[in-house]
Amino acid sequence: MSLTVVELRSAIARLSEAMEREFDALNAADGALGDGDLGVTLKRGMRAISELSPGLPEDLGQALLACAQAFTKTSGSSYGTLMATGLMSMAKVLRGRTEVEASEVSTLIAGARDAMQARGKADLGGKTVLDSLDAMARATAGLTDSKAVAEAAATGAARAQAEMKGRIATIGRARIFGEKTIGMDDPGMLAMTAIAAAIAGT
Amino acid sequence: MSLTVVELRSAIARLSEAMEREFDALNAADGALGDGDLGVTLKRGMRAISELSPGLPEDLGQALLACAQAFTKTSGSSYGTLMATGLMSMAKVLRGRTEVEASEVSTLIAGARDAMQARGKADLGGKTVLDSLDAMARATAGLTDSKAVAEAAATGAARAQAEMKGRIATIGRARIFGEKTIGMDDPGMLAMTAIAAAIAGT
Amino acid sequence: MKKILNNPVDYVDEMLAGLTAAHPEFYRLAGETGRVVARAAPGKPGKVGIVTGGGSGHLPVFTGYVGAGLLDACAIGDVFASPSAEQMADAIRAADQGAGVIRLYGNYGGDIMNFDMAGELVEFDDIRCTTVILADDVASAPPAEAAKRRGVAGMVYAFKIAGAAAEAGHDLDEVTRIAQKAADACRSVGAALSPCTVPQAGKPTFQIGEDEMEMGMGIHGEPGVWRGKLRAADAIAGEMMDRLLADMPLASGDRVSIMVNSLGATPPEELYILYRIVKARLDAEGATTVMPLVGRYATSMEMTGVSFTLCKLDAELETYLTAPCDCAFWSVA
Amino acid sequence: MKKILNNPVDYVDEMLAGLTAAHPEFYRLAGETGRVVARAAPGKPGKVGIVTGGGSGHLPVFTGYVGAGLLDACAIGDVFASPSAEQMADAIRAADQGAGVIRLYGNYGGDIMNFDMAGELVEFDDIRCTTVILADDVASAPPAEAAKRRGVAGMVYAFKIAGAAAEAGHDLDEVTRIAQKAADACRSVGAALSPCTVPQAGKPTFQIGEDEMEMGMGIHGEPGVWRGKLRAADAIAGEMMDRLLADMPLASGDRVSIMVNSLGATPPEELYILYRIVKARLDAEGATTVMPLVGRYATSMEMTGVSFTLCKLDAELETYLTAPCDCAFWSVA
Ligand SMILES: Nc1ncnc2c1ncn2[C@@H]1O[C@H](COP(=O)(O)OP(=O)(O)O)[C@@H](O)[C@H]1O
Ligand SMILES: Nc1ncnc2c1ncn2[C@@H]1O[C@H](COP(=O)(O)OP(=O)(O)O)[C@@H](O)[C@H]1O
Ligand SMILES: [Mg+2]
Ligand SMILES: [Mg+2]
Ligand SMILES: [Mg+2]
Ligand SMILES: [Mg+2]
Repeated sequence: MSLTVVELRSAIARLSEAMEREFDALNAADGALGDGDLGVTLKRGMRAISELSPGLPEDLGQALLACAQAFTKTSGSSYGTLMATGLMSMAKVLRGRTEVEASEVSTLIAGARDAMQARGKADLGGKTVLDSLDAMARATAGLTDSKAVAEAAATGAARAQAEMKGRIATIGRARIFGEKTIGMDDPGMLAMTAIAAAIAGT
Repeated sequence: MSLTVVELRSAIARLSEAMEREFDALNAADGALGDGDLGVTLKRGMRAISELSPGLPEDLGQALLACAQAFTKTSGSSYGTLMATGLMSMAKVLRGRTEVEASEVSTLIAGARDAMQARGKADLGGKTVLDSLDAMARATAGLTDSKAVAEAAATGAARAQAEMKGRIATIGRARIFGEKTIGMDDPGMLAMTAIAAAIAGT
Repeated sequence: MKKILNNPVDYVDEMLAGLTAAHPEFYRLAGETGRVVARAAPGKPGKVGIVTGGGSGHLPVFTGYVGAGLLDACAIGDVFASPSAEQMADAIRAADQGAGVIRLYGNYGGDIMNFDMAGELVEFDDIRCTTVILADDVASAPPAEAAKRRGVAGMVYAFKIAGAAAEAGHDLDEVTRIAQKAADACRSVGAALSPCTVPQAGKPTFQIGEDEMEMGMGIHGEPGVWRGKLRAADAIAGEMMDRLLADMPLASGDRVSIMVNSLGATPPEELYILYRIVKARLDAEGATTVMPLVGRYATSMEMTGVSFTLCKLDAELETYLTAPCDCAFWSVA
Repeated sequence: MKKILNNPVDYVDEMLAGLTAAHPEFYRLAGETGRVVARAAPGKPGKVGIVTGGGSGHLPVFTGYVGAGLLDACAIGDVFASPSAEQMADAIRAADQGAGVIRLYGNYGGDIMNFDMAGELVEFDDIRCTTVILADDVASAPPAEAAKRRGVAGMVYAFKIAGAAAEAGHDLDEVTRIAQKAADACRSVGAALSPCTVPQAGKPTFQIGEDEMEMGMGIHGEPGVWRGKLRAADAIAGEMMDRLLADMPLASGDRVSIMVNSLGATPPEELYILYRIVKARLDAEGATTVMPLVGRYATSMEMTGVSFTLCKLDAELETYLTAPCDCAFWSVA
């Protein structure tokens, strides 16, 4: 069962709506452990992508590359750059293709995770968005139905966030808060949970 | 009836004691209309003069010159410079003399007033120490008894201060407070009242 | 405002010890009073001396501008207090190269009396002195009483121009004429947002609301022309330019220099935000802006606020303004 | 803290407009993003380019140091926020004179990711890039984790030395080696007394008691090593020197430069009071102090506080440190 730019466009619509909605919550979460701009980063990025959406090409590689650049243009914050990195890794894989199978999604997420890990030089288990993606990749492995994939990704992201909540942040601005971060959600994981949920439309 | 360095020394003793006593009051008065250092200026100046006191020469001109320099060395504030100017004018007149008649005091004060007026370029009636000295010169005119001269000077200074209280300050830092200065004593006049009272020993 | 200091009584002497230790190539302590800073390398014999003096707490003013093409010596008072006549006399002696000395300083009662008395003291040393007094703060008195105005940042232009004229080898009367012309060419206005603390006083120089500003306030906290809600940068810049241009109108083709100066805590970022408007306004007047000065040239320690100084140039003033100078705080190549 | 601004969103763009309007002889906006400042007069063809980038609010860092003998271009982010990879790529393109470009910047996660990505973007333009990252803040991580340390004022020494080495005509690898050596030779520590306000956040970066200070605090308000009662200047200077010398011991005969830097609101008077102790301490170590830098070299807008940076020199570093440079904020003749 395959996905095209049509599904991408509707996902973008749900995502940008979600990021408008989560704007304050994400800024607040990042404000507690960083500079409070995570909502800004995602809202701006998704707005730029929404504007591109109607004109996105059939070629999924080209389409995702355009989405990646929307993030590099609109934000210098870590999350925007990581999103761009992840999207670009998917773009490379899908270059020249107009369809992608739901069964490939797990591998695409894993590829994004690895590219973002190479970019940010953080380890898995460090209480970052990488742990969300890792859980999403594992949760979606072997699934072939697109709805099942989307829901598995969403629950995977949520689970990872919950699991990591009790850990100490070791990466980025949150690191300097050390012990204080125990019991606090990592802003980036919180954001990925919201993103996965929005894509799944749950 | 004549005055010598002996009377000068005892006057210095009373004056320095008085300036220690009035320290806070004078700083406060100047603080309300200026930079709050008038007490500092007079206390420092009189301390320096007290140290010189035992060694002051018989020659009243030389003695008063030394007192004047004590002020130019210890303070850069207006009042210190004006005191030095007034004392220097008296020193010039008394140079080479070891005695001065009480009957000459009025002229000496008037001379100091004029020298200080030349230095500060302020008009009489401007609500400054000049008005104190002017009143003191007039009050002592024609008197020959040293006690009478001292008391007349003290009452003259006090009267001038009271008379000027209702006026607007036109000179120095107080000028910028304009209307606000009505009903407030000019710090320099307040100081001269204390000085004259201390000399008179009242 | 929080300050980093030891015993407040030692603030100025410790500052001078550090200044001369950091920049021995520029500054040396001279005279017996310990409160005179002179050029490390004295001006050449026969050069007219330029001396200034005033209270501490305004770096680079006054002491900082001792240097080649600028001042020869400076008498340094306690924070916001005039130096003594003795200290000024020492500074005049240190500045003299046999050609006489200009006393170039701001219009404050105490400073005037002391510099006058210092002049009388050095008469015994046969040093001829002239006087040029800065009175550039348009907010401190109306044009009719311009002589009563306080001297503020315009001093920096006067130091620069007089210093270059002296370096050029003119005699005392000529350098004095040029210095006076420079002083007369300057107009300044300030706006304060928060006060500073005089170490020995230990409390802020004035009180002001968290959302307030005061237009026209003096560098020691002297009352200004209005106090009200903090306005937008462009509105503040616009009003300050209005006040300067009302006092010294410009004609199309005029050449001017403008200083956008921080009183201390206001960062350069904000000075540049203001400069956009300043420059646009001068362009609109048809004036050509020469060597704009944006930064901290005349401050009040950690005071928050700005001052603008407009200096109207003629060929002579421009030549000396743009001539070389060198000190720890400012150098023109 | 009160700020003079218009719409907070425009703070950086208006600052850049004013900066380039005030100093067209030094700075010009380059690239399409509007957030790249390059030299008005580009370096000579074949010269290695030096590029930096980072958040605004630290003038003269970063943008201010674009100039001859210093940087070629700079990417400018919002206040305390990394520029985007696109902006950095534009800066790299503006800096390239055909000999490759060094990315010389501070150790912050966002900046690193973006400069790495920018490097990938300019690969398509066949521009070879190297990287030198400043991590000089000894208070931000123990020696064992020195690579995790934040980059602060040591950057100024690295800009100066790398810039002079590039001007001398060395190739990319050689200039990179020298820049890395300069970065490795720097150690910094800061102490904060009061916060600053990020325009778009609208509130102070941290809260602190009226009688408190924080030792080791970062330039964005990152937590330091201790918070307690404000100490005397000499005690503060002593502890800061202890921390630097513990991390980079000196031997008698060593040659060093030291920066005594204001974080913004702290006035030069207080920097000089601190410098007495700094200099005495270096003398006691038997070290020779070369070109001490006392002033505002790396700030956080109106933050009150200071930082010290110790730069241990060898003959090569000293040559480039003392070589000529020129920008609106700093010139060495
Ligand atoms: N080096 C890194 N590797 C992986 N994830 C990271 C890294 N740095 C930050 N993140 C993620 O990004 C989130 C913060 O994003 P953002 O607010 O954009 O950072 P900043 O504003 O500090 O640049 C963190 O919660 C974390 O999940
Ligand atoms: N130009 C002047 N002429 C006469 N008296 C003056 C003048 N200026 C100041 N005074 C007197 O000195 C007093 C203030 O002295 P002081 O505190 O030393 O001044 P400041 O500290 O402002 O230099 C005033 O109250 C006034 O009496
Ligand atoms: Mg953030
Ligand atoms: Mg950020
Ligand atoms: Mg006073
Ligand atoms: Mg005084």
